[in-house]
Formats: sequence, structure tokens, C-alpha cells
Amino acid sequence: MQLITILVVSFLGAGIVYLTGKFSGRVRDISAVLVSLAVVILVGLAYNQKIYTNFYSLPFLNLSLSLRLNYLSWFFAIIVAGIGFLSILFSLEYIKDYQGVGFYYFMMLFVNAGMLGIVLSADFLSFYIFWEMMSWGTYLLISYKGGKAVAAGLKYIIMSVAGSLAMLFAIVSLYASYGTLKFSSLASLLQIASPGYILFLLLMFVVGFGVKNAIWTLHTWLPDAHAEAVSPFSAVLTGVLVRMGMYGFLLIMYSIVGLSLLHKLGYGLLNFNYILCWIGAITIVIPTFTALLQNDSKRLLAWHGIGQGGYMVLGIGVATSLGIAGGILHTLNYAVCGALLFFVVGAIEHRTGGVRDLNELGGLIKRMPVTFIAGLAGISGLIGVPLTNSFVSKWMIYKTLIMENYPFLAFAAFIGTWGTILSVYKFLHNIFLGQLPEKYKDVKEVPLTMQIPMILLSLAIILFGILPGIPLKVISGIEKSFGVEPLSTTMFGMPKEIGELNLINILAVLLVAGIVVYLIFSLSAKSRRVNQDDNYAAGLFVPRGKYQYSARFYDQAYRIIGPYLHDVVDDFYYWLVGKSKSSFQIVRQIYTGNINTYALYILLFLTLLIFVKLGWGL
Amino acid sequence: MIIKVISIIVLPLIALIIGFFFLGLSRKVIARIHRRYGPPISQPLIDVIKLINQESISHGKLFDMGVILSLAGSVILVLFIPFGGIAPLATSGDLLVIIYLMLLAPLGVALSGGEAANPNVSIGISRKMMLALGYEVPFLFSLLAVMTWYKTTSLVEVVKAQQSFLWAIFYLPLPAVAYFMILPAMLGIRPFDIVSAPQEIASGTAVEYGGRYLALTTIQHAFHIFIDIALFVNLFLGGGNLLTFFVKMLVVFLLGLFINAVFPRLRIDQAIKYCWKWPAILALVGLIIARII
Amino acid sequence: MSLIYNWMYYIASGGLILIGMYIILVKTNLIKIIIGLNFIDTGVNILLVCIGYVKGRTAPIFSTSRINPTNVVDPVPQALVLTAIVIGVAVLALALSIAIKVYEHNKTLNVTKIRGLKW
Amino acid sequence: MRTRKIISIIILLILAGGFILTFSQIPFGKDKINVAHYYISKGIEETGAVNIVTSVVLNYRGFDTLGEVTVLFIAAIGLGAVLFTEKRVQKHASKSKDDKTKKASLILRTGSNLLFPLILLFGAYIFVHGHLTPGGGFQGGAVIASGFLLMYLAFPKQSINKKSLSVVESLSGLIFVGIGLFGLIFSGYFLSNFLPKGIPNTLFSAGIIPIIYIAVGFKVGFELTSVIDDLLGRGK
Amino acid sequence: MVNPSLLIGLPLAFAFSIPLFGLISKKIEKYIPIIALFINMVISFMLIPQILKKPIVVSIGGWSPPFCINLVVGPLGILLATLISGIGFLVSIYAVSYIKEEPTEKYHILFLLLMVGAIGIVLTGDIFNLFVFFEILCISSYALVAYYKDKEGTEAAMKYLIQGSVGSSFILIGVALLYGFFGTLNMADIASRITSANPTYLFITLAFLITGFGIEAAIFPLNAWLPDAHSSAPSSISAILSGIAIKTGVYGVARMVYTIFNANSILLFIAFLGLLTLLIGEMCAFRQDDIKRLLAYSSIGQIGLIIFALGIATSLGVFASLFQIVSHALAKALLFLAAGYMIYRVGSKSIASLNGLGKKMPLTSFAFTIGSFSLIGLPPFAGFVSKLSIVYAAMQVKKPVFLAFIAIALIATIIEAGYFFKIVQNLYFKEGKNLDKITESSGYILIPIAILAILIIVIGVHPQFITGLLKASARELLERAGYIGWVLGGT
Repeated sequence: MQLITILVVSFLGAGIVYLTGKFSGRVRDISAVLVSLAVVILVGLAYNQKIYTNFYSLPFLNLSLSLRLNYLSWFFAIIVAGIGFLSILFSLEYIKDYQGVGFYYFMMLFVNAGMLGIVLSADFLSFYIFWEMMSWGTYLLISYKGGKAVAAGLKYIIMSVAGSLAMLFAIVSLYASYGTLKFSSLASLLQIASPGYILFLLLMFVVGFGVKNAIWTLHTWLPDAHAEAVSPFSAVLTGVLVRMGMYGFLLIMYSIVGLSLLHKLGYGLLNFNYILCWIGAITIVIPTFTALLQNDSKRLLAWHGIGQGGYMVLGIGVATSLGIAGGILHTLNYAVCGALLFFVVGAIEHRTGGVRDLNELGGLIKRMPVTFIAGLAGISGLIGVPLTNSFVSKWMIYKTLIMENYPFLAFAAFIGTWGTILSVYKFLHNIFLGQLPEKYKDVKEVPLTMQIPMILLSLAIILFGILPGIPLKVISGIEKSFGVEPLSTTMFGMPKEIGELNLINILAVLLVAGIVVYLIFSLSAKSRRVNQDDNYAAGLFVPRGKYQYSARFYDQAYRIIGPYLHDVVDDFYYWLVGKSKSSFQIVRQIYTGNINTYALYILLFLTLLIFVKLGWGL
Repeated sequence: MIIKVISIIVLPLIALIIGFFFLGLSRKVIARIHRRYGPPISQPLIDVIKLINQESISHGKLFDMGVILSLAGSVILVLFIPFGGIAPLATSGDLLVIIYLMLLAPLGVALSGGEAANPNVSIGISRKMMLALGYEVPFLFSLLAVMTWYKTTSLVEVVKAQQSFLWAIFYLPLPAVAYFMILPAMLGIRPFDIVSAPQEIASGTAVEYGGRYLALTTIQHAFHIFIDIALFVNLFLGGGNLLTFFVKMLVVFLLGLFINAVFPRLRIDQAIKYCWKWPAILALVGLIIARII
Repeated sequence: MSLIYNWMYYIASGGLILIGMYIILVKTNLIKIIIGLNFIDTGVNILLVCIGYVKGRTAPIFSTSRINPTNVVDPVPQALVLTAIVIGVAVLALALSIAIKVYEHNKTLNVTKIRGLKW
Repeated sequence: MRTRKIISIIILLILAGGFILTFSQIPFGKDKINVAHYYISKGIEETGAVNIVTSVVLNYRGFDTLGEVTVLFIAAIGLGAVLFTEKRVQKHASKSKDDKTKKASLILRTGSNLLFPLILLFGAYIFVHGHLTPGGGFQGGAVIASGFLLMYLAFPKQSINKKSLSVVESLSGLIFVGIGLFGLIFSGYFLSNFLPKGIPNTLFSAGIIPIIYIAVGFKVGFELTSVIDDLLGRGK
Repeated sequence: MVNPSLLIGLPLAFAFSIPLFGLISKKIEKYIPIIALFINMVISFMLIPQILKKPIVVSIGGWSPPFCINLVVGPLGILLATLISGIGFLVSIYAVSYIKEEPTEKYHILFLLLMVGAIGIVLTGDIFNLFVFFEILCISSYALVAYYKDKEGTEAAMKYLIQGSVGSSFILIGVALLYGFFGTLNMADIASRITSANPTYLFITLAFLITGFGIEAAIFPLNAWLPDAHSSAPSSISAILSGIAIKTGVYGVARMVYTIFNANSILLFIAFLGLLTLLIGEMCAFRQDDIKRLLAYSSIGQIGLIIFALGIATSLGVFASLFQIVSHALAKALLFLAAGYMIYRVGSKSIASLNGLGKKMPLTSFAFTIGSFSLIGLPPFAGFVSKLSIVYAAMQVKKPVFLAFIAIALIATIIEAGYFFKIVQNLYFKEGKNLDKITESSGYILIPIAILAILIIVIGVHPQFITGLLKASARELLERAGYIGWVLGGT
């Protein structure tokens, strides 16, 4: 019963918020925050319960829609609810002066509800229904700002519809051959299916979920969608919505097809998992280095979203308990870091009047310190600096890759990290460090409602960085539900037999070393504070306002890497659309407008029928 | 337990001493090559003491924190690398942790340099990053080669495995050579010192550093030299007890110094191309061999 | 001889239908096409009546006692023809009125010229 | 153009083949009557009409004729809608200026004056005796319409009052449907023959058939007249 | 027990009386179609429960079935009759304030008679009567397409008329041949006697009938008239044409193939034709920039889907195609009504001119979005359930050829999603030029649009309302013996 209340609260909540929006803005904002908070609490309360309810039946297809809760769905549900709540909180101030704000809040809550529906559904039909509702909800929200966002929204929805239709094809073929769509019963039924059929199913589902999770060849919609969507929504989009694809991968690969069956697919090196790992590896390397070349901050983060998605796919592709745990943990970690970074960009946009171009910003650390700290935490989370949450998940992925003897995949992951460091530092440097331009002299810090989400997420990064045991306990529960032998971890690191990782020791040592160095630093001679214009310019006069190096930050690297990173896949899709458009033009010419030709068509049809009959004796 | 605490305190000091010794030695040796006497070996120590008492300017909170972070990062990194017999924190962090901890130092410097709001510094940082990108490829290949060869990620086990019979350098010659070829890039000495060379853009990242900041950066540089060479020795030369460990480090350092002192300075894209051509190929071949056998 | 006798009416109706279709397919003048339509209608009406005809029998009207149910033709097709003719007239009238309007707008009755709506 | 001709000829040949094959299955002149035997044998005593075709048209398959009348009604209304022009009023005015429209020749005018009443009488005869002699409402209506056409030819300027035409049309249509509905009320079947059958072969026989045929006769006559009027573009 | 023949008699009486009411006062005419169709809707709703128990066979004129015209009111008949009168009722409300063009009295008569024709087709059990009602439907729609008397309207009406009358002549030839073979006109009677004739020659009659009905049902090569007719007719009429007229054509084809001729071998060909229509319809719709022409082509596409589902001979296949008929009728009527009023307000038909209407006419564009989402088949709407059942029906047939067909059908859905989403974006997220004087539509316009939108959502969320009726009508179509039993085996 509890699951239905969650869904009902979130869907009706969206409706109520829209209605209150008609009366007064204040009431709408408060009710939106309350609804999302209620959802978080409800999901939180339903922690380790096993619930299974049928909530609706379609007699004519003798199908019934049902919901269930286990560790996997609870894990994703809490991420969805949490990030949703924080983005609503963040957008209170951010969306104030946009038009159609009621529509925005309704759509945000509606998409959140859709995602909760996906995560809680227990059979493929309700899964597909909520999936589609989420997709077209996202489409409306992406193109919410108008202008270039319209093209981005269209690109997104076309690819998402194509993906979900592939998924529908697989779901209905499952239903046609097994008569039921329940995950539990399907899991047992599929054991006896022929490998070819399972491979076909997996292929279709990989296409469906790959489009959402933006694996390499299906990623082209993501940069435009993230860059053009409203910042709070792109936080939700990159953090959580894209990870529905990951939930789908986990669902189909482990809770339905199951580990043992996966290994039987394919022979030797050419099995399904290995190919998936390589796709994950490519998804790490190419997008991360394309992020290097971007000048628009949101587009840079979007490319990182794709890159980090590669880590998750790599993690679960390896199919060892450590790998799966690493992949799932990285989903949580990136959800936190990605959302935080988009909040930071949103804050910058809010204060500097919508400027996203990295070459125009600079020196904002002096005016917006809290945002800077959040940004620093975010990028260190993204890189995986020790004592941040991504470090633990990346460590697990590397450990399992090396132990399973896949050194080249490990290399791709490492190089991905270094690519992230370079591009993410460029992001931080061009926005916060360097000279503060004239026009941002009086920029104030973002209001409190925007700071709280940022601070909370930064704390989460550090907390999970130091005490990874909290999420890992849930993840070991998930692995038990998958039938994989669960990963036993201590609260702050890895036990002896898995590997040497003790985060508390690292923390302690870092603190001690930090204090010692700080003592040395403060004991030595004092230094006087100078402002940014009092700077070394090799004897020349410091040119005001132009003394900033941010354009073409890694110039030499561009020249070497640049040519290889041209997005070939995107060109292929545009070529495809162009070709189909011209073929549609030819097809249109059938209707020539001349009566005689139309009469000719009718008689041709008749003679075809008769001729086929006489000739063939149908 | 007490031995652990003592070794945690002692090890950084040893590293500091060795680091300064190497610094002094390198200036002495280069001078000798240029047929001049060069400053006394303890010159770096004298510089640091002088700098600490000197007045300096600061560009804000992050400017200070960045330098502190980078030094702290180097200090704890030392603790994870076994020096001879002593390996205090080896059980709580393996080779992967070491790779990631090596990020802290450049990150700290980059942050404080960025705060200095000086384009020269920014150019220096971007060069340092690109150079790092350059030498990371062969470095990672060689590390992976070692790890796949010994089927473990913990440095202590690698060292123990090398005690029983031959050093890793005989089993994995190519990664070792590759590592050795990029050692100067990692240390930032002679052919790859474009980042911090005085003649270049006002000595790169250290433009705005004076007094105590310069002192801390030189200390950090000393630690960094110790770390890289100690890592090389542990990985490929199976570092034995204290004395033999120091001797091996000295040999590796001098060998590297002699070879590289004569080369002209490489431009950044030349450096990257160099790192990605020969050392990367050698390390890759080494990795493939390690993978297949 | 009896062969032609038996098939004469079918040949007439089939011929009329085919000629009507030929006109619609080939002729470009709108009025000719409408006339073609009329050809097809008449052809079909003849076909309907032929189907109802039985040799050597007369119309089914029992005005005199002489006509008894045995020597009477099938009345149903004649009822159908009655309806079909009136439908033909209705369609013809409507077609001509629309043709008037088409001519008013396009100033031509040549079908190949009236191609405002295509694709 | 030539290719179109060749293709259409080929198509028509195939169609001709189809026709020949199907017609060979329907022997001409043979007694293929099946359901019609019922009408022929029990037609008179069930409907009271001597002319079996009329009994089939109105009683057995009355629904078709109702549909039939509706089709004609639609054609008339459709024609009115399509050819409806406000301009008609101006045309009327412009006509009075240039009075050169030729007046019909004397013979035509006097002849039509003489013939018009006779044509109307003959038409009325046809549709009144629908159930006795061949012919019926539609044929009588057509004859009446030809009378009105004659008047249009004779007097180019005059035109019939459209309002009255449409009223008669709808009234007669209503009578037809009304009889159907009465049938439904009285005997539970739509269009059933609830009036007394009377003696066959006499004028007042065959229940509702003569009434319907009179209504249909009026309706068809006036509808065709309004069609002619619209096509000539003269009526108000 | 109300007599179903009222369903046809009453509106006919009203239609004939409109000119008389016109004499009293011009204003009443506008409301007569509403009253007539409302009564029709009420009657058909009252009949549904009774028919689900036992279908009614009503003879016209009081004679036993084979010897007279009878109305067979089975579940299929009543389903389509309710659909027709319901949508007709809503569109007549819409037409009250939409039709301003001069001879409005004639418009309302023709509109009512078109409805009579449609209901007649669906209910009649006699093949010639089917032809007559088909003619009523066609001729009134010829006249109504030419109602605007502008260059486009007349040209479209002319093309529609010529193709339509060629089709009707083919039907008449078919009916004549059938009478020649079996000497009877009652559909059930013919169905029971069908085996007595030689199947090869019978097939040629079937070919004529399918071509005749196919023209009205817009199967691929025969649907050249549809884009012109639907785009240049007044919007209320194109809503009716798309929503109902095509469906009666499909009903005709279904009745011929399933009930009368029992021609199972041709079903695969029909499924292929449906797929072809779907592809051609979607492809042509993609490149249109005139909104109504785009909707017309999308109607062709959807009809292709319906005919494809019809081609799957299983009971679920026919059930899915009937469900798609209902959901397409509702959605397409909604789209045409909404688009029609937007064009009326903006003044031009091009899609670009619809930019930014989302803010000026929020309710209309919201309804338009619901309609287009339902057509694409997105979950909470009726289109999703019907498309899902079509895909499932196609999959249930284990033959690989149907797998390929359904895959192509899904690809066609992507194309359809492409252009519908583009329009929705134009409405909401693009800035429109000189939209200041445009205000939300008046009462008469909004009522039908709102009701249709609510119906789509209600059926989408709770399809059980109509699935019972749909299952019964699917069974009626598939089990010929049942149909023959109703009519001939005594009322």
C-alpha cells in the first residue's frame, strides 16, 4: 500500500502544485517543496521492506500492473527523490523570473513521479508506461526555454522514442512468448530460453537503455539537451534521469537474465559482457576528451556526464561482485557530483545573467565563495580525488578490472580520469580563478535557497568519500537480490582479503600532515594581502580587465587530440535524417494531382487484384 | 603499534633529507658537467631557511590553502611508499591509492596558482597539466604491466615478490625503460623543465610565490623527487633494506641526471609527442607481453 | 447465332463500362470525364437489368388475368435499377455544378492544368 | 500521353477478361430468380399493388427508396450550396438593364403555354397510377420537371419562387418519413403497410403505396426543377 | 425496447424538416443537428446493454428477413453507431459557431444526412441498402467538401467526386454480380450461399467490392483524394470525414472480407496493403507545412495501421483494430477541430503560423497536444493501449513475416512522432508574430474539444469501459456462422 501512496502523492502533488500556481506564486513554491520533501520522507521510510502490490489490471490483455520494492529500487528511488527535492529547492529562486513557471513545477514533479514509477514497477508494462511518461515529460522540459532548446528537445525525443520502441518490441515479444511480464516470473522462465533469443532481447534492451544512458553511439542527444535545458532540470537530467538507463541495464542484465546465463552468452572473448565493457571504455575516453575542447560550461559538463556513464557501464559489464558494486556506487556518486556541478553553473548563470561561455567569466571566487567551494567539491568528486565519493567507486572498478586481467580497459579508465582532471580544472579556472572582469564587480552570492542544495551535496560527496560503507551496505543488499555473492565492506574501507583501502587512515594522515604544514606556514614570516591588479607583469603595466588567460586553455593538446575527436556519430545521424528527408520528398510525388493518374491508380489496383487471382489462383 | 607511529614521523624526515640531498647533488653535478664548481650540496636547505624568514605577498585564502594542500599531499604520499623495510601505511592504501594521491600535489599548486590571477601562472599550469597528460600514458602502461604481471595491486606484495628471485626489471624490461625515459618529465628536470624553467614564462607556476610559499614549494619538490625514484626502485629494483634502497635510489637519480643534463629543453607539444611516441610504445609492448604470459 | 443472342446484352453493358473507364483514364477535359462517369453508370444499369431478364417472359404487372406468376420477369433488379438511375442523376448534377465552380476559378477544364493541390 | 493510352488499354483488356469470366457464370436469360419468387407469388395479396416492381420498390425494399429520395434531396441541397452566390441578386439587377436577352420565338411561347398543363396532367397520371401501371413517383416527377423545363425555355426571364420549391420538397419528404414512422408506431415495423390493402387493380388499393408515390412524385418533380433552376442560375 | 430503426428514421425526419423550421426562424436550424444526434446518441447508449446480451435484427416493412431489408444491430454495429453519433453530436456543437459561410441551412442539412448515411452503412444488413447509404454518405461529403467554394475546395471536391463515383460504380457492379450469382441481396443470405459459387470467379466480385470500399477506406493506391479533400473541407467536415467516413469504408471492407466472402487467403495481402498505407501516409505527412494536409496524411497512416491490424486474422487482431478505430476517431476529430479553430483565428494554414499559440489559446493547444500524444501512442492516452494491443496481436502470430511488418510499423511511428512533436513545439516553445488580438476560443468551440480530450484520457487510463463491447464485436466479425444465425435463424 505504501508504494501506491508514494506514486499518488507525487503525481497528485504535481497537479495540486499546478492548481495552486493559478492563485499565488508563494503558495505554489512552498507546496512544491513540501510535495518533494514528502516524497523523500516516504521513500526514506520504506527502507528495507519487501513489498509487492498489484495496483491495476487490464483484463482484455490479461495483464496486471504491479509495484515492488527491493534494495535496487529503493536505492534508485532515494536518489531520484533526493536530487528531485534539491533541484526543486534550487529552482525556487532560479525560475522566479521565467514565464510559465507553473508549467515548469508541474513538469518537474511529473518527471520525478515518472522516474519513481519506473523504479518501483514490478512488471515491464508499468515500467514501459512510466518510462514513456518520463520521456515526453523530459521532452517538454528540455524545450521549455525555447530558442535552440527546441531543436535539442526534438533531437532528444526522436532518439528516445526510437529507443523506447525497440524496448516495446522486446517487451511485447517477451509477453507473446511467455504470457507474463512480471520480473520475478520472467527471471525463472528465461533460464530455459535459447541463447539467441536472449541475445536478441538484450540487444533491444541495450538500445532502449543505451539511448537513455547515452552510451557511445547513442549519446548525440545528450550534449544539446543538457546545454539547452534549464539548469535545475539539467541537474536532474544528468544526475538521475540519464541513470534510469543504468537501472534498466541492472534490471535486465542481473535481476532478469541473471549472471550465470550472461556468461553462457557468446563464446570466449566475444561474449555480451566483454563487448559491453568495451563500449563503456570508449564511452569514457572519447566524450571526456571532447569535453576538453568545449567552451560552453554546461556542454562541458554534459560531455562529462557521458564519460562518467561509461564508468558505470564498465563497472557492471565486468560482472564481478566488486565490479557491479563499483558501477552502482558510481551511479550514486556521479548523480551527486553531476547535479552539484549543474547547480554551480546554474548559480553562476543566475548571477551573471545567463553567461555560460567559459571565456567571458573569471575570478568569481572573490564574489561567490560558497559556490566556489561547492564547485571545488564537485570537480574533486568528478575527478575522484581521495576522500571524495567517486574515488571509492573508481578504486573498486580499477581493482576488479586489474584482478580480472583486463589491463587495457583499466588504462582507458585511467586516461579518462586524467582527461577529466584537465577539462574540469579548465572549468574551475575559467569561472572562479583568474582576474575578476569589470562587469561582475558587484555580483552577489546566490540566495540561501540555492546555497543549501549545493552545501548538502558537497557534504554528501565528502561523507560518502570517507564513509563509503553507508551506500555499500545497500549495494551489498542489491547484490544479494541479484544472486551474486555480496561484497562485505567495513564502514570506511575494504577488508583485508579484497584490497588495501582504509579511508580513515588516509583522512587522519592528511589532517596531521595538513596541520604540520599549516604550523610551518604560519610560523614563517607573514605575508600582506594584495588585490588582483597588484600583479607581476614582467615590468609592463598590468592591462585592466584583459589580464586573463582562459581562451584556448590547452592549446597544444587541442592540436594533437583535436582532429580525432570530431563527433562522427552525430554526422552519421544528420546524414541519415537528410537521406530519409529526400526519400520522403520522392514518396510525396506519388500524389501528382492529376485526375487521370488517380483513376489509373484505382484501375491498376483492381487489375492487380484480378491478375493476381487469375495468375495465381489465390 | 608504536613502531608504526614512530615510522610515520621518521619517514617524512628521511624523505626530506634525501630529497634535499638529491636537489643539492643535482645542482652540483650539473655544475660539474658545465665545468664549474656549483653551490654546496646543502644549498637547498639554506635557501629554504632564508625564504621562510622572507616577507611575501598573498592573493587570498585559496592562495595559501593550495600550497599547504600540495605539500600535505606529498607528505602523506611518502608514507604509502615502502622505503627499504619501513612501510607504515601500506596496508591502508595500495598502488591505485598512490596514483590518485599523486594528483593532490599538482591540483594544490594549480588551485593556488589560479587564485594568483596572473596569466603567466595560468599558462604555466596549463603546460604542467598537458605535460602530466603526456607522461601519464607510459607511466600508467608500465604500472599496469607490473600489476598484471604480479597479479596484485599492493606495492608491498610487489616488493616481496621481487625478494624471492630476480628483480622485476629482468621480467619487465620494456616498462622499466619506459618509466626511466619519462622520469625527468615526472620530476620536471632538464629536458622537460619548460614548466618551471626561469628563462621561460617567468618560471611558470611559481611566478607569484615569494618567501614561505617558495619554501613550501621547494620542499614539495624535494618530496616529489624522493617519491618518484622510490616508486621506481620499489617497482622494478625490488628495494631491499634501508642502505641498499638508498644506494639504488642514488644510482637511478644520478643515471637519470647524467643522461638528461645534456638535452635541450623540449617545447610542450614536442614533449607530449615524445612521451606518447617511444616510451608509450615500449610500455604498451611490455604490457601486452605481461598480459599474454 | 444463339451465342451472340445470349451474350449481346452483356457485351453492351461490359463495353459501356470499359469505354467509360477508358474516357476517365485518357481524356483530359473535365466534362468528358463526367460523361465517362455517366457511361459507367448506364453500363452498370444495363448489366443489372440483364441479370434480371428471363427469356420469353414479360414485365411483372398483373394488370390482366392472362399474366400469371410463371411467365413474369424478376422484379428486384428493376427496382434496383430505378434507384441506381436516380443516384446516377444526382451524382451527375452535383458533378456538373462543381465543374461550373472549377471552371469559374481555374478558367480551364483541362484536368492536367487543374493541379493546385498536389504532393 | 501515348504510354498512358497503352497502359489503360492493357488494363481494360485485363478487366474485359475479368468481365467475360464472371459473366460466363451468370447465364443470360436463364431463370435465376430466387428470392423474387416470394415477391411474384405473394406480392399482390401482401401489398395490394398490381405492379410488383412498385410493391418491391416501396414495400419490400421501401428503405432503398427512402434512401433514394434522400440522395436526390442531398443532390438538390448540395447543388444549392455549391452554386449559392450572393451575386445572384446583382445578376438579377443587371439583367433588367441589358434587356437584349432574346425573347423566345412566338411558336415556342404559345406551344409551351398549351402543352404545360397537359404535361403536368400526364405526370400526375403516372405517379397516381404508380401501383397499377408501369412507372411511379420518380418517372412522374421527371415528366413534371420536363414541363417546368419547357416553361424555362419559353420564358427566359421568369423563374420559380425557390422558397416554395424547398417547402414542397421538405414537406413531401416529411410525408414519406412520417408514413414510415407511423408504420413504426402502429405495427411495430418501420415503413410497414398499415393502411387497408383494398381491391387489387383499383385506384384506391395497395395501402400506403399511392400516398408515398404521390409524395415522391411531387418531391422529385420540384427537386429536379430546383436543380435546373440552380444550374441556370436564375432563381432567387 | 426502443426500435433501432429510429436511429435512422429520426435524424432523417429532422433533416427533411430543417427547411420548414427555417421558415419559422433562421436561428433554429443551427441547433437541429445537435438535437437529432443527441437523441441518436442516447438511443444507442440505451441499446448497448441489451445488444451485449442478444443482438437485435429489425426488418423494415414487417416481412421475414431474407425477403426484406433488415437492420442487424450487433455489437459491431452499435459500437460504430455510438461512435458516429457521439462524434457527430460533438462536431455539430462545434459547427454552430464555426460555420459562418452563407448557406448555413444547407450545411446543416447535408451534415445531418451525412450522419444518416454513416449510421445506415453501419446498421444495415442488406448489401444494396449498404450501397445506397454509402452513396448518401459520399454525395453529401462531395457537396460538403466543396462547401467553401474557393479554388482549393472545388478542385478537391471534383477529384473526390470522380474517384468516389468510380468506386461506387465498382460496388454496384459487385452487387449486381452477387445478385447474379445468388439471386438474393441479404448479406447473411449471401454469406450462407457463398460456397455454392465457383471461388475463382467469386474472387473477381470480391475484387470489385474491395476496390469500391477501399477508395472510401483510403487504402494505399486508392487514397489520392483524401489529402486534398480533408485539407480543403471546412474543419468540422474534415473532422467528420477523418473521424467517421473512412471508418465506414473500413467497416465495408471488413464486412466483405470477413462476413460475406470469408476470404482468408487475401488477409495477408490486406495486412501488407495496410502496412504500405501506413508507411506512405507517414512519409508524406513528414514534409507537409500545411497543418490540415499534414493531419490528412496522418489519417492515411493511422488507417493503414487499422487495416494492418485487421489483416491479422486472430480475434485479438480485430479487437486491436477496432480499438485503434475508436482511439483514432476521437484523437483525429479533436486534432481537426482544434487545428481548424487555430487556423480560423490565425488566418493561415501553415504550421509556422501556429507558433506561440500555446500562450494565447492555452486550452485549445493543450487539447491539441493530448490528441497528438494519443496518436503517437504515449502512455496515459487511449492511443497507447490500442497501439500496444496491435503490436501484441501481431507478435502473437508466430509467423516471422508479421514480426517484420510490426517492426516497420514501429519505425513508421518514429516518423509520426517526428512531425507531431515538431508541431507541439511550435505551439508552446516558439515565439509567434502578431498574436496580440487572438483570444481563447468561445464556448461552443471549447465544449467538444474538452469532451474529446477528457474521453481520450479516460479511455487511456481505464480502457475497461469499451473493451467488453470491442471483444464482442471482434467475435461478431470473426464468427460468420453467428451473424448468419442471428439473421436467418429467426429474429
